[in-house]
Amino acid sequence: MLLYQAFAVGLVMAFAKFINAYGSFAQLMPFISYILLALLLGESPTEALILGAAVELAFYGVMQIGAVLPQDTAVGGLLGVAFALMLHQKPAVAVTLAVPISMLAVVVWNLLKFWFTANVELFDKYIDQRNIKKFNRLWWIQVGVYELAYFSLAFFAILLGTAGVKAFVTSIPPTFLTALTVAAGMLPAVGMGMLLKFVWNISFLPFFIAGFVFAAYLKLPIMGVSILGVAFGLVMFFIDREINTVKKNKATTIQSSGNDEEDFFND
Amino acid sequence: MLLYQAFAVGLVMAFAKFINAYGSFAQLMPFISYILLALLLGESPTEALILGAAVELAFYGVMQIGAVLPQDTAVGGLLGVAFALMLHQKPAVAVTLAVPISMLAVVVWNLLKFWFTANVELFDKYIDQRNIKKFNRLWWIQVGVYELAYFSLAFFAILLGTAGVKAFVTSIPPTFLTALTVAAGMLPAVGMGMLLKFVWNISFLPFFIAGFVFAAYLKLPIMGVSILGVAFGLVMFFIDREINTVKKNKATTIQSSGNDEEDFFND
Amino acid sequence: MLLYQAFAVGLVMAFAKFINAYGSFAQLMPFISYILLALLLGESPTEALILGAAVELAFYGVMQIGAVLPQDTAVGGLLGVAFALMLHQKPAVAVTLAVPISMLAVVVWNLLKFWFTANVELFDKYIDQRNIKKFNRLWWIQVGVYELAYFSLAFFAILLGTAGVKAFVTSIPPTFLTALTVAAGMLPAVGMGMLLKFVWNISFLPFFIAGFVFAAYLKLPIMGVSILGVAFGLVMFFIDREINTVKKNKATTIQSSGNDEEDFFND
Amino acid sequence: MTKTTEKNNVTLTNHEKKLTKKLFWRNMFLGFNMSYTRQQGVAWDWVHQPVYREIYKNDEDKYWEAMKRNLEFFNTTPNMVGTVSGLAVSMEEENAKASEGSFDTAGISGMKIGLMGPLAGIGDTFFSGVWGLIIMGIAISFAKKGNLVVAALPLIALLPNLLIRWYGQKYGYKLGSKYIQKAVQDGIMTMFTKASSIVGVTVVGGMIATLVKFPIVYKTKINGTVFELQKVLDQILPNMMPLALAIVCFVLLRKNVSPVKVLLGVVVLGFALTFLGITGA
Amino acid sequence: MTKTTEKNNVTLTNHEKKLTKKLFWRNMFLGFNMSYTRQQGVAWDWVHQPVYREIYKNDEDKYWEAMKRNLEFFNTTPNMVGTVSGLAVSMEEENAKASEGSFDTAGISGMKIGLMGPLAGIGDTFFSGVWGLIIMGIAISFAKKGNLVVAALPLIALLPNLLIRWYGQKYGYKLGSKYIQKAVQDGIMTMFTKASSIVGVTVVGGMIATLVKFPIVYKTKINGTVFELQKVLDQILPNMMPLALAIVCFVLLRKNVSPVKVLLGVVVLGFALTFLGITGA
Amino acid sequence: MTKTTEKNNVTLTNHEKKLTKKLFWRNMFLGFNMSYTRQQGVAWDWVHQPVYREIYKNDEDKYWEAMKRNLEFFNTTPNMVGTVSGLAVSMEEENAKASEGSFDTAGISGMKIGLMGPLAGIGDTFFSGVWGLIIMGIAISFAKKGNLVVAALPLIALLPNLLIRWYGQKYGYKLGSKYIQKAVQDGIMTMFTKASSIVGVTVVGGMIATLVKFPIVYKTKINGTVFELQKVLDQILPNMMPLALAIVCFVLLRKNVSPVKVLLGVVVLGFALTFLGITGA
Ligand SMILES: OC[C@H]1O[C@H](O)[C@@H](O)[C@@H](O)[C@@H]1O
Ligand SMILES: OC[C@H]1O[C@H](O)[C@@H](O)[C@@H](O)[C@@H]1O
Ligand SMILES: OC[C@H]1O[C@H](O)[C@@H](O)[C@@H](O)[C@@H]1O
Repeated sequence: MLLYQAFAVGLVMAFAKFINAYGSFAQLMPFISYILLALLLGESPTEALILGAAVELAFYGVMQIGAVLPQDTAVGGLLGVAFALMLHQKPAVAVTLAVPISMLAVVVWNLLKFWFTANVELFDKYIDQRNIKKFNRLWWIQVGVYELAYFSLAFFAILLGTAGVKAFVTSIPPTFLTALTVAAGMLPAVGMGMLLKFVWNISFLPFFIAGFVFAAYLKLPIMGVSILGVAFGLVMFFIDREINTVKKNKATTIQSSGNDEEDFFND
Repeated sequence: MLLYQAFAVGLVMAFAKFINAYGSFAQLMPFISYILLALLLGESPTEALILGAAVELAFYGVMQIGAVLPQDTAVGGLLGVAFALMLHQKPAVAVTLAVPISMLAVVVWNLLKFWFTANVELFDKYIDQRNIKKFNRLWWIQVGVYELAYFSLAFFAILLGTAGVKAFVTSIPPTFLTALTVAAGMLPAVGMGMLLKFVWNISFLPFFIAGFVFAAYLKLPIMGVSILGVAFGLVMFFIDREINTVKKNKATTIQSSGNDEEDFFND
Repeated sequence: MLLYQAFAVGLVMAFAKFINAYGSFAQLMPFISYILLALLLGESPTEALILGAAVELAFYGVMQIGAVLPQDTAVGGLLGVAFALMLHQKPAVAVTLAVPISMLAVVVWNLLKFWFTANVELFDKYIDQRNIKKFNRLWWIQVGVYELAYFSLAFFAILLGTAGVKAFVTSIPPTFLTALTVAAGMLPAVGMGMLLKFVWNISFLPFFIAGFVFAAYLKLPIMGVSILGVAFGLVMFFIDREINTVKKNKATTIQSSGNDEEDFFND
Repeated sequence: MTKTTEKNNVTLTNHEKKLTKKLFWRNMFLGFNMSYTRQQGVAWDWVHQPVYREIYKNDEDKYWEAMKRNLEFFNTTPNMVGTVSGLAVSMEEENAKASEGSFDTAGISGMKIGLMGPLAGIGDTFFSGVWGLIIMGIAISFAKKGNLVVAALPLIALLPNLLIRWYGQKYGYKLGSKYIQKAVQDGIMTMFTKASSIVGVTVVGGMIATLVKFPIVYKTKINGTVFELQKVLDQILPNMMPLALAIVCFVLLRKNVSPVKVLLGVVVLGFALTFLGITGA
Repeated sequence: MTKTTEKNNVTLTNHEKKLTKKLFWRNMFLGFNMSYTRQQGVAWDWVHQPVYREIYKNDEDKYWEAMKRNLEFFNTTPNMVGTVSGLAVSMEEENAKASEGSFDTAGISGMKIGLMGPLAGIGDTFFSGVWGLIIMGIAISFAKKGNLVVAALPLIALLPNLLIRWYGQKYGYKLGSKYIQKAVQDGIMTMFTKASSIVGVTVVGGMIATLVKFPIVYKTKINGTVFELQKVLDQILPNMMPLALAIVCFVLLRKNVSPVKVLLGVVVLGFALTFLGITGA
Repeated sequence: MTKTTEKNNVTLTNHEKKLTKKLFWRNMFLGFNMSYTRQQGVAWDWVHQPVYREIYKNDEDKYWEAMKRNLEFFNTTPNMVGTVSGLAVSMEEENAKASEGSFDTAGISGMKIGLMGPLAGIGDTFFSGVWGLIIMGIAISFAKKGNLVVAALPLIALLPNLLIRWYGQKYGYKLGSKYIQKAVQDGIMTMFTKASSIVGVTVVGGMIATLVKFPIVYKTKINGTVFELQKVLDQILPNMMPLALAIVCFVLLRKNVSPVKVLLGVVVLGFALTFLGITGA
């Protein structure tokens, strides 16, 4: 039974890590993996979604950009949800497990990337040898090892870790769980901070303020704030375009500025 | 009785079409005609207003601009409300009648304008003949024919049409009436579309979005959205003015720009 | 008893007028004086605050800027609250007394400033005589007289005025009190008008409108409107900065404008 | 040319006042008797005839020449005619005073043709678009409840119309063409039109959420729980269907589908969806 | 001139720190003893006397010359004095170090006169206008309920005042005049003032709706239905009368009607309307 | 060079269509096998290998030279690769057709290096930042209630990804480098990035108020009245603590404190405050 479960989680993990790279699809669909997980484990997809929502909320805003991968939320999320699902625990438990795992799992990716880097030499050589077969073989071997690594990670984590996790989880005192829930509620602040750091420019401050005021005071829901944000972005885009036109010293009047960019929008 | 009614509706129609041209007053006051109609027909002005509101809502945003008159809402509205008022029908019935009539009535205007165009030659001739009397006479004849045409249209519509309309209306099945109400509720979308088409520029999109968000999410009523719209328009006006000043390369500082336009506003 | 009360109010007045000048602290803390007043008079600080709130509301927005002091709100406020507190009257009564007193008290300041102006000659002379002692002595004498003047004003107002005020207050008919309350509610409009006059520029109109709409329609509280106002101010600041950059004809691109000002903000 | 430079002196003589008033009232008729070939050309002539008579009272030839000349094509938002009318009259007066051949009447035509476009732009946007929209929105909300207060609304509603006619004509007459055309050149006109359009677009955005109704009544049971389509849509975006409908209409009209067809399409849609049990009341 | 160029080195020596602190506290007195002819001129001199004494400790003549010179007219928002004070002191130090005749003290006066205006602009707008408005708005809302928390509010409220005094003085002293005057020339000051004003105007717009009360109690029966004036007005525009009242006050004040008259007018209006039974409580 | 100038002719031949489709699907693999030294360089080569084979089917040397050349460093947001890919292929085709030595292949590298930066800027901002944020926000709100509708969301969510890949590649291929690089130079790219960032920042502002929870349960009695800390804070500013927490996180991260440390800090804070009885559930 546990063997099957470990195998199932391993498969979903392999899938999740595949679409993590393939087309960057995973960025937008972690819940697909959670549903898959529930189906393969014979658990309720609804429950998996509720657990997954708690985990994704804690990861909210964590981005993988450039060279740095701050957390491997795919690995953390899947294992956290898998354990909580199998042990029928609360969302707070899923979060407790997911966060540290997501941080540890980064090591695996670093090791893999290190190995890929070492192999670059080989790719170079194969091209020099005009040997496309070897080139392609090494490519697919790397893809395979990548997949296998994460499959194994999940497989052994479940196989060997479940007992320990169970013991740990059942020994959690209730105040600890409350504290967990509080901490989980606070965690999205980290993701928000990361995102802000990435896009921040002091001249965006007013829009940050506006977003906050509309949500905090006027209770505008997420969707509404997003739409309003689009309006803000567009206004500034068009004002910038206007200023830009002047900057280029084109002697055009406001309305009839026949600059090329307009082609994109004026239809 | 029906004769009097036909005569009454004819009179109101003549009045409505007069202020349609005279000073463009009718643009803003169709409800004056509906009240007048009720008074002359001995019906409740309140009821006339309620019927009129439904009709005007369906026509909402339909504009007569430039050469094209998409619907003659004055004729359609008055006849639709008149029939519904006389037959004591629901607002949906008034709309059902008003919309097709307003489309058909455009023909009358086209015929009149065709005749006026033919007469331009005569006006030219009278000027050449230095005969101001004939010039004025033709002018007033045209005005008279215009008035008479719409009076007659209404008069005969009521006189000859009421029986038919009554038969038609009483035979409407209830689901049909529901469908009518639904369709009437949807109709303002056409007017909105026409208006948007007329003023549209992609750079106005953010304001469209904002207007929608404030009304849809924050339940800001019409008046509030309008006032906010004025604020938006003014902000952009002042920003444009600022950019415009730079464009003219006047070496003026932001605050103390002594350009002429300011005279209009800075007092 | 009355002697002590007069003395107490005099002391608080001296304090209030001191921080009126010292560091401009009083601008933000009239309520400190009201609490002090209550403590020294042995009355309830809570009541003093409630009376003070009514008075400050009526004074709301009245500013002392430049040469002109439209009302001495410190004197008016303190005496108005003191009388109302001692006679246990309603807030409306405090306002009734505070407003005229604040207008009359301006005379005292004008007399003092007149005397200070006459003394400038002496300060000049002492410097010419290289006599720093006399310079400093005159400085402190002026400060002393200023303090004494307002202490005395309050002292005698309470000592001699209380009986009269009591008689006046008890004779006020109820409709008069209602009218007072209405008038007090209207008074902040004057302060608002003064403030608007001071900062007004037609190009700020849209923000005035927005502030009004958000408060009137969407019930955004004071704090929310203020924060939103900051967002508006910042947006316009950054847009102006952008336009300003273009104005200086610096060939910089939008994002990477390396002008000096940015140092202040981009960290 | 003294008149056109004395910008601050906009007080009128008694005689001018009478003439001005007459012109103001006759200009109300500009919307009558439009033709395809001259649009408001004939109306312009009828409106100004007594004024030309007055201006050229000493010169029969010039009078008829003016009548002939002004019969030309003219078309603007009638509410905006004031400015052009005032300007044109002041120019005809120059012509009357000028010695033979020293004043080129082509300038009058030029001014009329040059201004009627921009004025129609702002006029149609503001009057037919924005102002009409707002006033009718309020009027309908009163009329819906049968509130007779609506009868008093035109008092406010007509104000901009009357004021722009009156002051447009007065300032056009007194300030002369330079000032007005400078405003047009400086882009003030387009800036106004843009500002008006922004108001209009904002209001339309709000109106769609307030006035357009698309009441979905469809519900079904999935796995035992009732699934109400309207509720799901509301969760995604309130007033989503009215918005979608309006955008579809807009896009069709922009592709020059005739308004009549769009209108019929909407009616057919309403009927179809209601008979299918998707919409209802 | 090393100091004015070492822009990044803004740490102070121990001695400078002591001097700076003393100056900071004495500057609190700038608001005392104002005269019509010199405004804060005498106060400036009293404030800076010990500093001048220190700077010119080796040159009695220069010290008294400085005292004489600085007695001149000066006027700015007291909260903003720090920057000018810091700059002036750094310039006096240059003067002390300079050889006879090589430093033109007119530059010090010029700087003071040049900066006091823009600083008063932003200072009055921000401190008397915007910040005071916001803080008092919050304070009143607490005080209304007799909440003693209001006593702690000045701790936050005074922060901008103290910080601008302290850092203004420090940076003025260390960065030197070039940098500060560049900021003024570049329009940063007016941009700040504009931004502050926008905040102020927004808040005033909100305040009018929140704080000004114009409670209409008038009602009558028309055709049997009760007609409550306040309700009709609310339907048109919520808080319409407070808005109208504030605008009337604004317009009157702008036409330079004295504040006292406007104030009395409002009181009379309140009484009149209440006695007529139109307003009430 | 005909292709790059025929801007309006963006229809593809049958053969081109097949090639385009193949490229589209292979580009999905750009995220695999990243190395520290070349990032997506190897993946680029693997992706384009069949296309290069096709292009240089008559010239073995040029084929291997292209393979060697394109193994260079490359890194961009994978979702944005389309444009560069399309452009690069069109340039390789030029190279294939060009007579020996007449086409400088350095231009291909230059284009790749020049575009990958700006494209990553807009791509990371939009895809990882803004779009991911919005979609995940909605997805979480559905998932919270266990609503399986969330499974259908990717259909919408992936659209921009797929469209930008497809049309980017198509237009890159057909329009040529001139047009695209002009857009970059004109600042369109930075303007887009700025606009996207503004959306992102606005959403983050809203998210903090909606998603971050900082539930304070502390209460005490002062003078007999119950004092609930959360209520007082709410009176000052709703969602004040979540805002403060997010700002602290932001400031720390900006000071390059490692995300892991910040994360642990927040967890520790949550535990500490809960054990102290200040926060709770
Ligand atoms: O477009 C200018 C003008 O053209 C015609 O005269 C009519 O349709 C008017 O309603 C319109 O304002
Ligand atoms: O205007 C600058 C300044 O002038 C005077 O000194 C006083 O009225 C101050 O309150 C004001 O800040
Ligand atoms: O920053 C560009 C790009 O860099 C790497 O390739 C990855 O981290 C991507 O997720 C990212 O989009």
